[in-house]
Amino acid sequence: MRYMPHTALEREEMLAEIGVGSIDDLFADIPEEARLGDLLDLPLHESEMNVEKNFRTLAAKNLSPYSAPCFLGAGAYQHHVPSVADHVIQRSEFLTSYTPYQPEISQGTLQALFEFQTQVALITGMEVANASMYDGATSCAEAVLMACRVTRRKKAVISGNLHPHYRDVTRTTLQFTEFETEDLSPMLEGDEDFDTRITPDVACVVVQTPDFFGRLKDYTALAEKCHEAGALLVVVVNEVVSLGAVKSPGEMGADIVAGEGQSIGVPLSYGGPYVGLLATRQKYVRQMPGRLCGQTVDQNGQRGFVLTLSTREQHIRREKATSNICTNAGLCSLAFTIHMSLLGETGFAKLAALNHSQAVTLAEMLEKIDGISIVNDSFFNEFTLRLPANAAMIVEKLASKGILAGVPVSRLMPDNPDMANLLLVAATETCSDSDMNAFVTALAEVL
Amino acid sequence: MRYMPHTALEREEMLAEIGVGSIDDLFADIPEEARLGDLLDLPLHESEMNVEKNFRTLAAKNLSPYSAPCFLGAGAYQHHVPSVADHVIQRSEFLTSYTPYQPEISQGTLQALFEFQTQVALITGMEVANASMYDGATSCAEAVLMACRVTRRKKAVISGNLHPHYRDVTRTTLQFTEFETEDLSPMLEGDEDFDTRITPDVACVVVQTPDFFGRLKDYTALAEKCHEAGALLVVVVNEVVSLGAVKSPGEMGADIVAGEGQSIGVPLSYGGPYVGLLATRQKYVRQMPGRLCGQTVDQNGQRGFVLTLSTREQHIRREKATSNICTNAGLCSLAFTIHMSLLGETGFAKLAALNHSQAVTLAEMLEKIDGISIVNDSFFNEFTLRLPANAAMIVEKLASKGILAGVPVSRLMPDNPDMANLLLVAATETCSDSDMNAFVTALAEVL
Amino acid sequence: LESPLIFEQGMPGRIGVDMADPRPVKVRLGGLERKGPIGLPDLSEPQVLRHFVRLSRQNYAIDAGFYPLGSCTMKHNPRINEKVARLAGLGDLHPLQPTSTVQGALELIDDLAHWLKTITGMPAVAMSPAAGAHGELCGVMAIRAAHEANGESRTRILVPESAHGTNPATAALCGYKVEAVPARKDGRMDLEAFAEKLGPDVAGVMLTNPNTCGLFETDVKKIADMVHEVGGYFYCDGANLNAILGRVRPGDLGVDAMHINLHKTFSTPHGGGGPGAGPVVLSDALAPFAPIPYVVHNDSGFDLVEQAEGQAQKSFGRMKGFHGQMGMFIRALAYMQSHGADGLRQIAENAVLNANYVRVGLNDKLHSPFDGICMHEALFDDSTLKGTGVTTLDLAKAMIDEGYHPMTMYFPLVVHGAMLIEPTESESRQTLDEFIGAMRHLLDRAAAGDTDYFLGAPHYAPRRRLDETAAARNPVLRYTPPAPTEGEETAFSAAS
Amino acid sequence: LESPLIFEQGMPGRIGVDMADPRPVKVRLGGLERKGPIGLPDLSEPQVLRHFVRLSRQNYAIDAGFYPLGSCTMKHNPRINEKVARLAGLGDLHPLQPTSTVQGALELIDDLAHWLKTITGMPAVAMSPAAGAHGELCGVMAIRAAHEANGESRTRILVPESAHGTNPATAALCGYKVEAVPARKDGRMDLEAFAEKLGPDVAGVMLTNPNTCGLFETDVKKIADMVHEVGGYFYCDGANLNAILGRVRPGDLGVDAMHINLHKTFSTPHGGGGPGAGPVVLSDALAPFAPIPYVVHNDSGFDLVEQAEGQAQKSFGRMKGFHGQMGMFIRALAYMQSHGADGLRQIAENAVLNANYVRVGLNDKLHSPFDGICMHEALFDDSTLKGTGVTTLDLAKAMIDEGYHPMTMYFPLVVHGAMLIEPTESESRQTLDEFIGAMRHLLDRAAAGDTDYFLGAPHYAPRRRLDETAAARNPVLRYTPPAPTEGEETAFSAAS
Repeated sequence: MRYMPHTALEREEMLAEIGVGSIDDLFADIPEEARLGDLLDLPLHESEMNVEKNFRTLAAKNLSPYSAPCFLGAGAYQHHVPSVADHVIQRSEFLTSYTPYQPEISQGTLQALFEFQTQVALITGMEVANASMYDGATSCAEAVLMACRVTRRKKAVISGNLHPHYRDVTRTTLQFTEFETEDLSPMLEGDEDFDTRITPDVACVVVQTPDFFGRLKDYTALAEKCHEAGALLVVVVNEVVSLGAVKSPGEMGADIVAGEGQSIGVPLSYGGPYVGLLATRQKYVRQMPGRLCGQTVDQNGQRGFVLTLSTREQHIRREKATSNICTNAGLCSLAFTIHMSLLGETGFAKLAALNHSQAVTLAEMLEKIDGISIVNDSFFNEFTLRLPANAAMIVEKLASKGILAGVPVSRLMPDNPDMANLLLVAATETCSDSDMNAFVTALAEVL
Repeated sequence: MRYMPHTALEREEMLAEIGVGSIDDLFADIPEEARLGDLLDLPLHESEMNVEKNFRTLAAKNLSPYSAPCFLGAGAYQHHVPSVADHVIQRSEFLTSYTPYQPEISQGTLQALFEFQTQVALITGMEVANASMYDGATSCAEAVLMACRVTRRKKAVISGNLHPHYRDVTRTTLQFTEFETEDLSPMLEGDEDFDTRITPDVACVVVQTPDFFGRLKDYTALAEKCHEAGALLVVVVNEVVSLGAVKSPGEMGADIVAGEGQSIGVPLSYGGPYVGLLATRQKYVRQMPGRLCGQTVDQNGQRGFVLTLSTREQHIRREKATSNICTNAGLCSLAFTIHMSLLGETGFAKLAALNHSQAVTLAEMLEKIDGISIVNDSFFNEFTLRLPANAAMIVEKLASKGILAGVPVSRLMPDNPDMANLLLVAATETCSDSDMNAFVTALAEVL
Repeated sequence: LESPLIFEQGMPGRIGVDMADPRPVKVRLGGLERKGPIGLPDLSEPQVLRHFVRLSRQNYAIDAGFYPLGSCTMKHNPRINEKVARLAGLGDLHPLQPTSTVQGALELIDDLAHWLKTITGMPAVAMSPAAGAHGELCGVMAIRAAHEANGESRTRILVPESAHGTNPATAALCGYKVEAVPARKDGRMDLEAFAEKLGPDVAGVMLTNPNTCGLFETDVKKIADMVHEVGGYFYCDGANLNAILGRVRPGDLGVDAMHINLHKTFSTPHGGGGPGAGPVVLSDALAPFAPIPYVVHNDSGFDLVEQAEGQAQKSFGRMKGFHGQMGMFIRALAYMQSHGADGLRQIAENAVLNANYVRVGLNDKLHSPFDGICMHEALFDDSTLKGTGVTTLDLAKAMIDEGYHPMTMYFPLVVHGAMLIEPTESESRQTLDEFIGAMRHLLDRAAAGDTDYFLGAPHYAPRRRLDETAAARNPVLRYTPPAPTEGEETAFSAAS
Repeated sequence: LESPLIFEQGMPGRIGVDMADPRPVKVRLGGLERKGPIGLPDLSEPQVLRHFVRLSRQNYAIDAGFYPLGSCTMKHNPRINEKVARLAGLGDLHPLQPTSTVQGALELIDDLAHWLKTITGMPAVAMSPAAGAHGELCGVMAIRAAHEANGESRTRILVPESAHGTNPATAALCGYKVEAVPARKDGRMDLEAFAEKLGPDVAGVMLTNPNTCGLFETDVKKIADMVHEVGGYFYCDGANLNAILGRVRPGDLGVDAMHINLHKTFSTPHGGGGPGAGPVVLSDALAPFAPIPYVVHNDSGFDLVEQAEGQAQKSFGRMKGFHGQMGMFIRALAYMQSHGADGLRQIAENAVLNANYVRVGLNDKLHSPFDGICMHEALFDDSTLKGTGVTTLDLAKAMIDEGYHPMTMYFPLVVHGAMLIEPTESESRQTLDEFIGAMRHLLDRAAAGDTDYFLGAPHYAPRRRLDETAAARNPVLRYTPPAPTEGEETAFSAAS
């Protein structure tokens, strides 16, 4: 086997050094009746060449969004990832390094995390951010737990227009704790009524911008309401590119921002790994879950970085930890940091403007088709179409024509008959004019 | 433009520092009538995303040997390159480093070159090798020039079974020198008569193993003949993998080995860049062209490596240099070294055995088809088929069925009617059973 | 060749990503256009590339050297895995494509599930957990869901003292009271103490096996029987699965749930701290409570169950957006295929062989708190350092100067000044010999009283020892840019 | 973290590449089976990976730092170029596939040819030369072939003293006698001396422009006219094309042939010394003599002319196996498309701007042998070091300790102790400021008499100064393995 250096002779010599007669002797502690004599019922080792062929065969059974016009969003967005980002994260020193618990030989990872935290804080308009979470949905759940700890209250009010996966993950995460959620129903028009729901036992209200249907909302007034009632406002961001164009959650008065960072630097990869963002106010930092990187100095007085405030974490605090989370999304957060560094202020704003202009262009084209209307009064790069027929069926028809038309709302909200004809459509910088034309033409055909 | 850091403001400030008023002032030395006012008649800069799309579009217009059964050889061979090799050559420190003229900060490149030289010497059975040439064909030409310098004679006798590109490049390279070639005609059966041609003015005889038609020959007797006559024997190797299975040129008494190293570590890449090998005896090293890496010590006595014997080279010797060659095939030679290191003694021999067994298997399958015969009495992983019809036309027919059937000999020897029905067929470790079956079935159909 | 913070290198107006100019369109942002600048620095591509290449060179990595890091299984990360994860048609799939367009992806997940179930001898596997700790959460939630489905409200989870910190943290997140079970003198869980703590209010036990002392829990089947007897479940922390691959299947030991760290056992890269992936194998008793989504087979091919209803009505819910860490699944499956049944078994054999080789190579210089053969990692305490003034930490920092990553320190907590060394199967004997030699040299130097050398270590790293106390006392968690100039224009300018 | 030679790490029986076992077949090797072992070391994949990663870390590279290396144009190497060169359907094509199956590849070569012709204002381009020096050979062969076709046998080529060494070496290989033309005081070729040497036996002139002093040859058109007047051709060494992209076209200056170093001007990676690529643009007069193969258009698409007959009957022959450095073509075309007409012009502008910025930043500390504006590189001599005991070489080695690659030294030969600094357009002003500061600091230190520091430099590199004389006196060009043991079995064992 190419991955293991020992020859048969070396194994014999090493066994002799150890003072045992055979490899089996090393496994003598395993109860005899459970020891496996034969090999597992699995294929034998394969050459690299064959392994590559196996995966090419699997890949060929999928329709790649790279080779099909693609308008899918709903929490995961196709963006161009600069080759530099993917190159750097494949460098041995980033790819094959451990968690930076030994800061003297991990300054590369640590400085990048510090830069990540700063970028996330800047774009969300918050004071501080952690070194990343698993993904946006788990980050949302952790934000709610954190709000409960901060306020010492037990209830979270969840907007009906929060991404259903985020709602479900939050509910699942809280179900066996002392905390609970109040889930509102989705609303396609108008504003949700939070006022009556912000009772004194409410720890936080959770809203999303752009919301699941793509609409942009100003939550400034809601933030004030929350703060008056001693509750926190948690703002979720699915599509971080929107922050290049719109008012940040921080400016609206958010206390915690939970976001999905996939759009910056991270490939779609059929849903993971992604990178969860979590940002908040400095004063809440000791209630924050996940890793934090902080600045300090070394013995020589040189600036350096370390993982810090680890007394919040499970390997010190055990059952009293702020969270059971141990890993972060290290390499994905690095890709995020590199992509964001390449964009900079100018590029991030331009990318957002480009995405918006793409979506507006597509919306205008689609609105001209008879029988189709757009639900949204506002949107960033994704909006909700009301079709004259079942959206899931139309998506299937278009898929058979090689077009990935969007996400039928019913896939995520299956029990709501009002949603059956709704289609979420996203347009990013990756959509060409011919992609849009192909989509519009094909859609008109299948209606 | 993403590749250039200066902002407009910086350009202004820098011009002021320099003391000129405008960028145009920096180009004042260009004759006024030749200065370009307008931009070149070419497209404007494109995003990375679009550039990638452009190349994907071009790639889609080709039939990739990765997705088609492929039996092409004739001097370039499809082999599996381990992912480690391609990964390492993309590391910044190898990819973006300069020629190692500053050895203190180039030990990585230099040690790898030293290892390359050693590997090439070992597999060819020679004493020393240089740090690589452009490709096998140019290496062959340089070997002939070198032989002329060593012997102070002017004529090279070239086997008719040398790869025609090698013959042509040698002839082209020598055409304006004081040296000349005598080119024999290809011979499909029996041995060429060199004895009568090794006259006292002959500097060297150039032969190939396996020869262009895939046959293996023992040149031991020929080497003796050459040496008796004061001439050198130059042995060309197209397919270095063969050296894992057969007697080396060194064992046969070769004085210079010129080879193509593409098979080890280097992708087919439509013909280049490849890696030329050049190996010889220690006593001829000062007549060798190209870079050489040698071992030495530093001020502290630590082992280290440097480019050496540069007094042979053009930047010192100018018109008296052994060659005008300046570059080597650095990154390709590195890939070769990594792949060869992964193979090792065991793997190199096994790879060769596997290639041979693949070719024998395919030959046995093809021999069963009516009207087809194999020209070769011996071969390694490539042999010549005699078809009952024009080989080029059959190759076209099979290409339209998605099979890359081999190389019609007429493509390289177009003026020889005897060759019209001959097809060179190679089978390496990359051919699966189903590839071979598809080929045999389709060939029988189109005959 | 250091690099200042990226924020200290910007110059407004540079660009590192070219893109088309936005079409002039009627803005439909609902009046929420951003007003002020964000404060991100502008750089060009070469600057960004050089910055991160320079940063990388401040890092240690497996590709550059040996990581004898107990319990973390830092082993060779094959590059073919990175390559196949990036294939068009795999790396670029959107998670909400119609399932008819992702049959290959679903087949891949199903394949990986088959390998994991076969390796562990378990009937089911939940694929979506994003990391080991997330997998623990999945397993304990399944346990709690199962108890609740039976109408039982149990309150306690038993956890050995030597457990990873995530175990108690996870149990707490599921509303359980955690009770620690002490270890015996031989480093295994104390069965008598365990029996005493067992009772009808015990939801289950969380046991790492091989345990964090690097020892196989010889009584594991008995433990399983005991917890089952009181109606509890057996959660096995699978962090150390590497040591037993192909030699024993957890399913044959009575395990009800176990997470598998794909980044440890199946070598998806650690990446400086993630992303991981933590699928959880489940017994028949717990399988109905598995989280959504999961892949199923039907006549027209593969499909996804994405809602907790119908056949998934008992599911305890959803743990993560979309379907799990697909990118890690690809790498792990490539790793498994490369090894095959024969290679997997050899992994365990060589990992255990290497750990014991290090153990005997050092056990005259360092004290092993527990006698005899270890599994994949060798545990030592700091008793031989006593009186030298050199601590486990100092020794670890001195290892950096020798070219090694320090071993795991002060864990497990049951051993004083613990040093936990896991060489893994991908290290050669030559590397182990050099490592043993370097360690012996350091230990001799400590014994000889060269304390100052150790207190000053590392000497040759990119940084000397960092002041972690100062970092925690006054946390500086971000760069703070200079205040923006008044009246700067709106950065958003797509509007026509 | 150094690594011994790969040959010092082997252990027989390891494998780094898994593959299928050969089928047992009837061996058809003609009795030439290899008998003894070769002597290659056996290693596993992790060992090989770590070895080469460690080696890499001994190297300097553009991605890690600044290379002010005159005449070599070490600039940013974009990663997208590496990515597209590896696309399936490009990187994996066999050179002898039927042309019907490689229309995209031929279109790509044709596209690149179009860009090169447009940039240079020349009517034809030979694509196959493998490197700059190979391109020179192509150009001078075309010149000689053209003369011979006219029945002329000219004998001399004129080359300025400041030329790259490849120029005279190439001319010699084409059977020409080389005559050096001296430089004027302003660093340009001496026109009077040139006129004197011109005559009917002169085949041509080889001129680098901008020249190796970093100066534009102001009289270039006159030179072209003069050589044409005597029936000779004008070969332009295109090594410094970077400086004039989009500002002037060599075709408008009377050039007959010029090679283009794709690795300099169009940033295909230097890769520690290759591979390069050196397409040669040709005037109408020389185009018929271009080497085969080349791409042509016809009704059914693109095709290749591969034999020197028919339309290619005047071709001087073939220079290389197959069709040229396709992998480099892909990268260069991606680079050009990324820049476009606007970016190409900016390359030249910023490259020249940067060189002049460095020139004025240092010219009170270092002496410029030629006055005024330079092009893409700034040339200094060692006159200000005189009396310090510090040579150009010592200064260069001290630059290593400051984190820089040394500049080009002792070239061009026409300047004493020459230092040739080419910053390129991809370096930021900040980098240049730091570099200028570091150089000024070193020059002050040299002036202050701290000679020993310089003689001992570099102090912080992976190696101190290496003994190049010893290396050349007794060349050790390979590792010599210990003699093989008697009676070892045949390594080749496929036979049944």
